[in-house]
Amino acid sequence: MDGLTLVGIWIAAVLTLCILSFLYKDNPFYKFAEYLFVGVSAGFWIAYNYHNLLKPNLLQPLFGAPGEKGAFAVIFQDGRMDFRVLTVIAGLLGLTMLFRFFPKVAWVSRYGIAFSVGLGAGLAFIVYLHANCLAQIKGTIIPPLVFNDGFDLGASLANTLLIVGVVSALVYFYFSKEHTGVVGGVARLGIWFLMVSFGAAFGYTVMARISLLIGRMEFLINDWIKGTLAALGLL
Amino acid sequence: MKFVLWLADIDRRILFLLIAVAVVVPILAPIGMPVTVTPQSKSIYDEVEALPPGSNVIVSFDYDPATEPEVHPMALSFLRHCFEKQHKVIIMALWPQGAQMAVRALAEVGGDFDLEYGRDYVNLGYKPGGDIVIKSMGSSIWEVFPRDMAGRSTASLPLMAKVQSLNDVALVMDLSAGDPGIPAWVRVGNALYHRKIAGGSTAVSAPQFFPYLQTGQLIGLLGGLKGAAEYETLIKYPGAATRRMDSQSVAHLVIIIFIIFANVSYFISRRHKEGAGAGRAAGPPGTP
Amino acid sequence: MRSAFLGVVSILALVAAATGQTLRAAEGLNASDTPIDAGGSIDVTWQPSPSEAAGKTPVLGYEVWRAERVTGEYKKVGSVDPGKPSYAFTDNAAENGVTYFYKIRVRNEKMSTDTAPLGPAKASAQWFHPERLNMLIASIALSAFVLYYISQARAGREFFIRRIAGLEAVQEAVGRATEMGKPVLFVPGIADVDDIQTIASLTILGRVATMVAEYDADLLVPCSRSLVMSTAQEVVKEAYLEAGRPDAYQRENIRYLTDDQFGFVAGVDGIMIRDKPAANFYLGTFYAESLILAETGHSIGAIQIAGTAMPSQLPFFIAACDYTLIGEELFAASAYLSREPRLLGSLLGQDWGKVIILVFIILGVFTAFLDQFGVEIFGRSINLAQLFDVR
Amino acid sequence: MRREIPMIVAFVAGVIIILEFFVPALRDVAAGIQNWYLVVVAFAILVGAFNLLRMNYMKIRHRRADWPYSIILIIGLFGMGLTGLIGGIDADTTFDWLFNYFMFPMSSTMFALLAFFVASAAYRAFRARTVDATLLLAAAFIVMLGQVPLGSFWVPSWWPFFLSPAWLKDRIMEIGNTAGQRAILIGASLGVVSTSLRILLGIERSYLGEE
Repeated sequence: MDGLTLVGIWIAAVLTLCILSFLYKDNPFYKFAEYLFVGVSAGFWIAYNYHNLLKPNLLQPLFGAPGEKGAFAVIFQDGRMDFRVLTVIAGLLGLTMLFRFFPKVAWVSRYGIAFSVGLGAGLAFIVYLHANCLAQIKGTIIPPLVFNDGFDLGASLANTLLIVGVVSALVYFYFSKEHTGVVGGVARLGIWFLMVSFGAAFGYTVMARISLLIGRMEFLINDWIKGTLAALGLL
Repeated sequence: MKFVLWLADIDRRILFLLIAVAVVVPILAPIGMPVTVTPQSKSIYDEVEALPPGSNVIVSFDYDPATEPEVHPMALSFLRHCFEKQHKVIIMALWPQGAQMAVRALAEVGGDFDLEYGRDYVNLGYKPGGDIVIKSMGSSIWEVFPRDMAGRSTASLPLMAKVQSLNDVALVMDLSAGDPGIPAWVRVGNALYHRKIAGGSTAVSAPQFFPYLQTGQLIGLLGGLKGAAEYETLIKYPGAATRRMDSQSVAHLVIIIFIIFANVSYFISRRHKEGAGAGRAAGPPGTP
Repeated sequence: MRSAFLGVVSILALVAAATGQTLRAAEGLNASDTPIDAGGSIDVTWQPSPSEAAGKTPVLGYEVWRAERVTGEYKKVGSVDPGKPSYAFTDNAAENGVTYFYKIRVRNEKMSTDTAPLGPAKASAQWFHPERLNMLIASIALSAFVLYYISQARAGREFFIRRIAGLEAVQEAVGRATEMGKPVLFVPGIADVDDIQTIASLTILGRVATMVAEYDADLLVPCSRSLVMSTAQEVVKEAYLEAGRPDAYQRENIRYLTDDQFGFVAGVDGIMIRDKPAANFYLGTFYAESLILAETGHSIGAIQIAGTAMPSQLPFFIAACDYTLIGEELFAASAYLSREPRLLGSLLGQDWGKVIILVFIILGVFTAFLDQFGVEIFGRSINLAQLFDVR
Repeated sequence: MRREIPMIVAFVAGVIIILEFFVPALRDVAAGIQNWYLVVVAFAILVGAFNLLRMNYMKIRHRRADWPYSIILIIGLFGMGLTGLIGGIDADTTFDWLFNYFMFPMSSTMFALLAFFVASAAYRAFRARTVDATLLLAAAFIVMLGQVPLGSFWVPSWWPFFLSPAWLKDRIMEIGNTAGQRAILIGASLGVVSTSLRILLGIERSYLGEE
């Protein structure tokens, strides 16, 4: 292990312990890590967005990349039309966001916001209707009594329960009727299915969460403590 | 009675401490609990066993350091199994950091076998685009990955000379921590090119892939750390996942015991003093 | 064309025979516009040269050549490796509306043989995706329901809406915070404004902010996206204006922390533990951070109201919060809180959508059952599931 | 006018995206404007960063509680941001090193806090107070038991397979979990579709703020 890595591991270990200390109670070590984390991660995403969004989606199409002419060069030097020049509109929409710095004209930023919201609404309309609605309906249209070379009791029970579960839980989401009488009874069954589903998902996720902690603890024990001892020649 | 009430409203930091102990002790002193193997893991193992030696297998590394504890052990034991059966392994990544994870995995496993780069395995590196990458691999892998991770021409590698498109691949193993990952391979690799797809995923994502198992779009699935430990058991090479399962078992046990305590104390305290349940009603709210 | 093809082949065959070798041309060449695309591409397909299977000299590959006139100058546009039962190549360099002619050249180490040119083929963009007709019908039907009931609402029709416990509690939570002299915390999720759950959340924020303004409490809104922060500022300012208290609006209480998921949680946890809000709202898109927020919020004794349509996070909110809006309830919330007829109307449209879906599921289940025994109508399977297949 | 034109912008952007699903010919147009969105996001983050800086600068200037920590935040912001902007963000850069040893450990430890919080939430919530709570508790209990080797340890050989935790867990996940999640997905999709529609038609416009 080289010196720089060892320094890095010590920093990582100290920061890990700072965050863990939050479990006991709020304290200056957590506060230190918290402020550092917010700052560092905000800086991270600024640099990331510049390199992964702004550069490839705005700067390079207009001004060119190494070995590739940008739209401006094509238009003004070669005299040909280049549709990448439309990216200018994106730049303008982006610039409207900067008007938020000045409260008097902050409303200009609504162009950027409205564009983003509209785009998201269009995309959500299609994506949700497709993947979460039609595909899920299709998955529920299954035979309640299954015959594969004779009656299959196990599969039939599973399918019937699934169908009853989906239908009753959907009734729970019915808003324009009071949940009384038959509708109320079915909705009640729906809630039970929802509760089983939540309990199951909770129980199932416990393992993934414990795994994360194992990862951190192994880092502290193996990389930090054992690593340092090994670097000092004690292990 | 006092104890019961204390237990019902215990300081959660005591619980935190017990969880920490439950996780740390088995790391320091492994117990070695046996792992039962589920059919969905066994079917991946059986598939690799059944392939004729020298078959081409793609391993797609679609995870990053954040999910390393769960997914990386799967990569290690799957690679180990492939190399044992002398299959040819083609590594690729749909996640930016996946290719690095593959380099680490090869460093950890490769030493135990007599392997030659380009003949026994290749690392094609990362390619952004998810579905589109897989779709293009259906017509030509050489075009999607003109060069391998080290910058060598893909077509010139002896192993890849025989693998021109997905049609030349016997099995795809996707080690996935999210999107793009298993769904992309199922949608494109299986639906369009009829390749056999196996998957390994984090425990959080695993339930959403069960329907694919039902329909046979996935031949098998390793779910979370448990799935990784199962594969280690199958290839008889217990490693990190089996060790970590000890921590899992103990931590689960702690939580289960506490749930039992909570209910016992809840019932005793309720009988003792009607309606004196500890804490605020935290049951399933929002419902009548 | 066919005679020309035979002619070329026979001449080449003669030449080859004279030199003692043969390499026969590829067969069954076909070129046509790529179906269902945005134009700019032509699919070229062919069968292997008979020499590929039989030949002693291995075939090295096939080349696709293209010209704009049948007798024009041919240029190579691509190549394909041998060894397949049939070949397909997509020429992505075609311009829409231009006529193209193609020929395939097969090569071995010694020679190459061309097919006769084939054409003309034209690339074009398609204006409808026929396999998505079902999505179109579903979109139109659902939109029609929603718009019909919105118009009914505008015309003055009254709608009933069932009780949603989580929303009844909003007023109580804000009131309690005011009594205790503590702030109200509102977290609008960690997704950006292009996520509809965020928009639903910001609409509810408007209602909550009006209540807060009326009660004269403090409202803290930490955001993990700049666009969400900007939008939230607009929404809250408007709410304070509506409540007649524009002077009480404090822009700096609606603040950005970081785009990073866990960096954001670290920051919000800090705010909770130090400002000790008495009412916490978590509404919108949440991922793993849901439980970190809810458990920290519980430890400071706040009333917590959560709502999300993320199925993976609902269990944690259910377990750790006092009230949870489940899935669609999040989208019903703005209608419920405002009682605005147009919003209530669209809710009724959604309900009719559900009725139709239930009818299809129940009928579909019968057809799926009958389908097992091969019941058909007009020679087609009656299983309704196929109607919901979208490509 | 301050609201009408933005509403038209939203409408046009959304409708193009919806149409593109049905009209293959619009592919390039739709892809183009989706890229524009990324540019808007990239600009917007500057607004956020400025807000963060301003808040913390004010805190330092007015010596409000915890102001020294704000200095650390600003150092972190500039340190990480400038390193990445100037030196690049690829593997083996300084940025990468800072990510590996500063940001990653904090991020994954914050994430790992969940291991503790699932325990405390389970302890508090999983009490058999009502039928609903009991179902929640029972499902979670069985699934947790079926997840770990320990769950199948004690099961004697005569025990019927359909009462073993591992078998029950698989069925609960397969049936109960799927049914509940599916109903949520279908219901929520209707909510999303109708909200999208209201946004595109300008019925829902609270996001635009005051007149």
